[in-house]
Amino acid sequence: MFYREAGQYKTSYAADMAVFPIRQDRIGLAVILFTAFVLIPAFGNQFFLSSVMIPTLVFALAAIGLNILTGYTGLISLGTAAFMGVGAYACYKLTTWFPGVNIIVWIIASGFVSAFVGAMFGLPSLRIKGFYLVVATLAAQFFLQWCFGRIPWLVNYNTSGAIEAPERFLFGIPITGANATPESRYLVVLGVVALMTWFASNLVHGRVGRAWMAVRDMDIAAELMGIRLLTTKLLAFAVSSFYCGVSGALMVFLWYGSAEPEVFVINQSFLILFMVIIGGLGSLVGSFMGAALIYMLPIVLRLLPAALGVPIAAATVEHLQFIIVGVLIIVFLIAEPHGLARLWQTGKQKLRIWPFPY
Amino acid sequence: QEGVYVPLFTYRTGPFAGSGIPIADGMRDYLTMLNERDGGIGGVKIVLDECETGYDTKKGLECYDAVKGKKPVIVNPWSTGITLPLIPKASVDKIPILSMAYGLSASARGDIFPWVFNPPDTYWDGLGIILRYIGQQEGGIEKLKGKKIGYIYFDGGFGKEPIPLFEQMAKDFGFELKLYPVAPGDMQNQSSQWLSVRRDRPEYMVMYGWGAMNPTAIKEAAKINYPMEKFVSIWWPGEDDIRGTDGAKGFKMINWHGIGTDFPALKDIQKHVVDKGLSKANKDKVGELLYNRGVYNSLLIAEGIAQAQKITGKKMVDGADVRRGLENINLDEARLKELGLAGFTGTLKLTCDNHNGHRSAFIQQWDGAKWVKISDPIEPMADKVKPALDAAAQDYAEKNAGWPKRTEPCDKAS
Amino acid sequence: MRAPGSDKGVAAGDVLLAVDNVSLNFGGVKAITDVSFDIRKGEIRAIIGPNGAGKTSMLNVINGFYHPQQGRITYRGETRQKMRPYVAASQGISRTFQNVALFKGMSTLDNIMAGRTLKMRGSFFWQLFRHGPAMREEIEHRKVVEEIIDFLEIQAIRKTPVGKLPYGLQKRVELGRALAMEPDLLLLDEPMAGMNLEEKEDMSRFIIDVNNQYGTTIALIEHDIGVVMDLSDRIVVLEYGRKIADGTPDQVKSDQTVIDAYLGVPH
Amino acid sequence: MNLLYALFVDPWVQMGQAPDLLVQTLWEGLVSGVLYALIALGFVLIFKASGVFNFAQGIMVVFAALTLVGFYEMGVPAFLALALAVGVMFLLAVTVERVVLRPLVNQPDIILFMATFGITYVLIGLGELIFGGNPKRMITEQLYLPKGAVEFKILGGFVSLQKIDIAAAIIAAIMIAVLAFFFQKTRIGRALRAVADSHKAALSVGISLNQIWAIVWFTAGIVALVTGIMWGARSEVSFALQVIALKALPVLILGGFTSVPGAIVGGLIIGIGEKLGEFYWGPLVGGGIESWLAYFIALAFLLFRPQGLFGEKIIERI
Amino acid sequence: MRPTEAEATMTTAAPSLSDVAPAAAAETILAVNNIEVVYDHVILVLKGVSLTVPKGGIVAILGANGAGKTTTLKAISNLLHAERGEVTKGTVEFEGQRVDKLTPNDLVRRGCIQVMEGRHCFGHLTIDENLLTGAFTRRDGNAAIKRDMDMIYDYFPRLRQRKGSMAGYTSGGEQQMCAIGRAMMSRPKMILLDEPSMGLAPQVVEEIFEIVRTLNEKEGVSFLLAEQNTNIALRYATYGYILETGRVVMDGAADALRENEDVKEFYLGVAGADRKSFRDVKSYKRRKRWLA
Ligand SMILES: Nc1ncnc2c1ncn2[C@@H]1O[C@H](COP(=O)(O)OP(=O)(O)OP(=O)(O)O)[C@@H](O)[C@H]1O
Ligand SMILES: Nc1ncnc2c1ncn2[C@@H]1O[C@H](COP(=O)(O)OP(=O)(O)OP(=O)(O)O)[C@@H](O)[C@H]1O
Ligand SMILES: [Mg+2]
Ligand SMILES: [Mg+2]
Repeated sequence: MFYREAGQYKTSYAADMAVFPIRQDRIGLAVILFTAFVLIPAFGNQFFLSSVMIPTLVFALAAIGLNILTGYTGLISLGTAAFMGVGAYACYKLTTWFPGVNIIVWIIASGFVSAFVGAMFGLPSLRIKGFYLVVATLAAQFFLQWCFGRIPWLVNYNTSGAIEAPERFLFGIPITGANATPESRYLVVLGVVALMTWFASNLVHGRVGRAWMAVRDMDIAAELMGIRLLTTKLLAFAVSSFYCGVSGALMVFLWYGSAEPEVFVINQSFLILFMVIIGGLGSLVGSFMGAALIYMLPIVLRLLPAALGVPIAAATVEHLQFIIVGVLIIVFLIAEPHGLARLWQTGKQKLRIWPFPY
Repeated sequence: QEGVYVPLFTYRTGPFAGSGIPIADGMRDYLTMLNERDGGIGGVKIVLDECETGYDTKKGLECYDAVKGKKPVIVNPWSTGITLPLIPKASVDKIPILSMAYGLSASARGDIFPWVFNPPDTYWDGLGIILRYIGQQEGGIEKLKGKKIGYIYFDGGFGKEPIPLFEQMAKDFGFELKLYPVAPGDMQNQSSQWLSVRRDRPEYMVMYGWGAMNPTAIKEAAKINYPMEKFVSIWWPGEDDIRGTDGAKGFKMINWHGIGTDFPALKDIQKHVVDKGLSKANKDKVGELLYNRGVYNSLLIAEGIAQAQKITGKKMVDGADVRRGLENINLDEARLKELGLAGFTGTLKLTCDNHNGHRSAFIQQWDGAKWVKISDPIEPMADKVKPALDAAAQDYAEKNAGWPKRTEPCDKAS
Repeated sequence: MRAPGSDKGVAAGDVLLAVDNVSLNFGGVKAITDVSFDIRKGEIRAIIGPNGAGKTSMLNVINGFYHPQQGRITYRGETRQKMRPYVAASQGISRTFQNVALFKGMSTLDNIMAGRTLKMRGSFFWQLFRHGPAMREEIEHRKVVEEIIDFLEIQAIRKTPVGKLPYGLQKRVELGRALAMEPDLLLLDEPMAGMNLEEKEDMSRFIIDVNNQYGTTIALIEHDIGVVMDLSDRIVVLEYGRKIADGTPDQVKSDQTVIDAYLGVPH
Repeated sequence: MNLLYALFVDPWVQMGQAPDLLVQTLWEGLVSGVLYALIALGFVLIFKASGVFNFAQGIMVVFAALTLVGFYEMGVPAFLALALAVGVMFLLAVTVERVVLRPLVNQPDIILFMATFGITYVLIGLGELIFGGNPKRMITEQLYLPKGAVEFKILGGFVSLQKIDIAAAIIAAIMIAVLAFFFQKTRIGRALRAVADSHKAALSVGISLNQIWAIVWFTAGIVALVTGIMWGARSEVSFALQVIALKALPVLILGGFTSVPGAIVGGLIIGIGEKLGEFYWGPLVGGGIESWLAYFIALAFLLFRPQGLFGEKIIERI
Repeated sequence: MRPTEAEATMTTAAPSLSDVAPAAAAETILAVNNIEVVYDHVILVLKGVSLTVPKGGIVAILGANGAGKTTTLKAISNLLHAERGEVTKGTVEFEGQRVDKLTPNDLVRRGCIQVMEGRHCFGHLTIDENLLTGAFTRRDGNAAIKRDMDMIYDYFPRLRQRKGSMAGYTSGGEQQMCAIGRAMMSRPKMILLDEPSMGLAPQVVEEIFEIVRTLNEKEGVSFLLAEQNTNIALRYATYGYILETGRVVMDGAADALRENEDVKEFYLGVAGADRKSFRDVKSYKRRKRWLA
């Protein structure tokens, strides 16, 4: 009833090929953007901005990166965190070498470093397939993490072995370091994430995206149609790592403020993989939904007892939270194995035919 | 309810829960005892709030943001990984950080890190104490010349921190240093490290370990018949890490506070907290090493608050006040006695410049069933540590261009 | 679509592809033994034979998915020991598959668009913006694809994910994808399996139209003898990996070895 | 030049100079290989039978051991506690089958993988809630597992073998032999492989997935319990053990996801390879290479055999 | 596709060509009563399908692509669950008992097995092992199983040659034989055959239908088959149902269906007496539909 495209005719291919061909969707997007860019920074409190929104966005970006690799190209990776680490350390090196250049430039540049490293570890993908390919990404995960800890050059020989985000400015406002307000950090992260999401959306809807999906769905057929497997896969690795790298740089510079190698452990890789799966493989919206669910759910669960005034120990909350998150994951999967994005689509489908059941 | 808000970051879950639980219990029980016995500090209740970090930096930061809004007077991150990102925030948010004998060693320099406190010793001090002790055993530090010392460590920030100093000392004293890193994922799988120990035959082994790494290392050392009296650890192994391990007898570690409940304050904890069922700890765990470590941590919190009240004359102090309070901590014998902790620990005096104290510590040895104190207090090697510390602090300030100069005025010791 | 081949110096009736003495085995299994035949420009060439005769393997050899141990393949006058999938595709060989090999997660439109990948040259940079040259190229190719969609009468399922389509339509989409490559040589592996009569008729018409309108050369594997006899110009018959007959439908139909090995009864 | 020497000559010289250490290294590699293989075996079982990559295997190891020790600490006699732990693993298997697998039948592998992550969370929460997060000592003596070591004075030095390690090796060998036989030769074994191949087709020929899955998860639970006892005896029973379960991944991949013998051979190659690597080559780069060496060894093997040493060939046909 | 005028003249009720319903003639082994099937909670595919199979009968379901033949068979064998489909209305009875709540495994035990469309052999098992898995539910000993294996190899000599190879590598037709043989290994009372002829060489198709007939006559196995090859299906079946977009639009004895003009034209491809050439198909030819 409310969600109908009836009466909306496309008069050109360009209009038909738009990412959001339906008016309601475009309105929805505008509302979301307005909320994200205006309402949230205006009304969100500090905790919400810096411990909920920024992390969720950072993870969403990494999830998009992984989704490009796993969801769109069908290559499972467990090295996401390490590629994020590459981005973070690259950004640190770059900005300490050339403090004069704007940090945003370096954040993007560090994505390229990560893309290069990612492509290197993507090389075996021509020969190794399926779950077996996981080993290449695991090698990346552990090897890179070891490098972060073992190469003092990477941390400018800091005795603490950690990297600290120095203070950097955008338009004269500090956006990294301790003096950066949550609002400014949030807006920068949001801007970068929004822009990169737009790029990703363009990519996956065009030639490149189709080649990726073709390789995912039936690599042999794709090859016989003249899609070069190695280039396509490497491109996926590179683009994916680019996103992860930028996300890692954002994570350290605009969220953590400092980082040790332990930040980029395999558990984080898993976490992002789960965001992608729960959100929906091969769906950009799903990446956001997955990141939001997996990251926010524990926070909500943790805050809930206190908010409700239930006297319950922090550790017990933690235990219960583990159980509840686990159960919810299973429940969601059973409800819709293709992820939240699909759940959302089915919901829209129902709206369209409402009030009839089918 | 009204009171000073003291959040306690704990990790009762996750891979390090084994060490996290007794520490959390000790911290909590001491402060609860003050509430129960004295109605708080200076007549103001302490509002306790645990935030579970699981020893995970991400959750730790989240905890920080969550408690920040409630105006905490102090934050105890209980993880070096969480401490590091908080250091720059502390001065902005005006919340002092107490990273007791962990965290960034350089933050001992109060003039550069006015908001961070890491008493009573840094990891570098710990190393100095261990080497001094080894020197004593050999009959003089100069006897280390030509000897081989092995260092087995948790391959993360904490374990790696002493290495530059260690290397420096190796040069200065002429011993050979052998490194055996243990990757976080391999904490329970150390056979290759100990095989290497067997090959290299270092005369002494020094360990900076944490969590499951400690018991595994002790077991593996016993397995290769390494002489336990020559195996000295930094201050983190607890009783649970060693109890019941065959061949662990003789193992040594540094410590700076008492074990057991033979102190009036600990008796009070039993009386006012444990017996009333207010503690989460098992009765028999009260007074164990890491439990008392938690108590020591809380002693510093309480003392910081008490001093702040004294300086400002306010009852309801805030973070900025407690920072000043901490800079005025002076736990001399008399004060310890007053607190019911005579003999529990050595004296400690913090100042504006010195946020650590660099206090002496002693060596204790496992006799198969309990820890036994076997040495007099040993001073850290100030001459070696101080320059390194200063350099590191300077380095930190430089690398983080725009690091604020200390503007906080210094209270004259009262 | 343009008429392919016309500009490449291959006149109608010339040999477009020749297979000489090809043998292929997998471990102990001899899939193809010493088979030679040729396909002429513009004809419909059928390959038939009992199950497991090596028909599919033959197509796989032709477009480079299998590499024969022996023999040569001559395509457009160039002789090779084996084809490479990418080379085969870029030189105008496209195909459909016995077990539908569509990109299941993509819509009909995207599947057919994917068939145009080889023809698209737009830079990665513009792809990022989906404007300017990238969009122009996209629209240009979309037009071609819409033509194919019209031709195959699958307008209604343009945006449906192909995984959800019934089998017959999937086969049709697969044909569309192969056509999108504007092939010189189209290899069809049992395009009509699992279809009812009406759909077979539709499919036959598509095949004939492709052959007539665009002059595309077609190699066809099919078990429906009626279809094969009606459509094809010449037929190769394989059995146990060997060629047992080769000729026009009438010749093959009355060949006793073929009747024994495959047809069962004279058709 | 020096580097080349250190890389290619020196390690061999060392091996020759101290053969006892070499033997000891090999033995340690063997033992950790066996222990990795035990974890991997749990993965293989479930993967074979349901195509599920069971992320929860690591936590199942912890959970099983924790149950055992937990019951013991509650005052239950050791062997009764063992029986109870087995019972708990059975309960777990049945629950998982009912609640998770049954509704998710015929879903893509990755979805089931994700579901096992859900199981992991639940088990972590439950385990800590019931038994507490503090590490516990394995009740080695109470279960009559051998203690101490045997030492051989050979090769101009000594080689010491821990009795518990020998026991682990023997138990692992027996378990693996039994399971390999079970898979290849029995009716259920064949059905298991069929299920792994295609849920749908297995359903259509009347294989009862429910029953099969319950059996297999239970078996994997038993394997987890054994693994937990052995690892626990080496250090302690704590949630840190789950981290080590990750080491089973390269073992699994190297051996081939579906092969029981693959798990053991993969385990041995990885175990011995990484010990030798760490011991003889590690010092060149400051040590600690054990954390990633296993993955590179596995990767190197995979480049030659993409389906792992014993894995089923990846069928590429069109 | 546009409806034709013919459609307007059709009644909405399914016309039955024979007066005798098959159920009346003999004991019923399978009865499907008015089932409705929904996929993914939203896609309604079967809109009330009823059919019966007499004991010892061969019944064919005919219909265009996407009509719902496969869905009907899966609804009977309870394989729908695995595809996120469910029967939302109606019942299925096998030998007089309701079976719609059973698992596929129970149904196989009771003697009803499905051969799925598109082969679905166990790619990593050999042909031999594939056949053996078919005997999973049997309890009558290895000797009997062995005997049946031999019988199947006699039926499909091509399989015997390939018995040691992994099914994944065999050709399409070989896999089809394997799938049918595998189902026969369970010694069922009833087989649901989905497109048995797909991808098989013509004489193998004949052979398979001969096998169906043999099993039916000698062993009394009942068959329900979904088939596109109407010609052959109606030659071997005793009764047929024609499905269109999820509804039964016509049913009747096979002979009667074969003589029906519409069926002749649209399913058998005979106009008058002669078969027309595929070359002569005109592009404007559109199908007549019974129902929208
Ligand atoms: N990759 C492979 N590995 C092993 N054997 C193979 C492989 N590909 C094909 N074969 C074998 O080669 C023979 C020929 O197979 P092919 O698929 O070419 O047959 P076909 O003529 O297409 O049969 P159908 O009509 O049944 O599709 C078969 O016996 C098959 O088992
Ligand atoms: N898993 C599924 N999810 C959604 N829709 C489905 C699914 N399976 C089948 N359908 C739809 O249900 C309808 C009936 O499909 P079904 O496979 O039963 O047809 P069929 O008569 O067997 O066709 P064919 O002759 O092509 O095999 C089709 O429109 C199909 O798109
Ligand atoms: Mg074929
Ligand atoms: Mg069908």
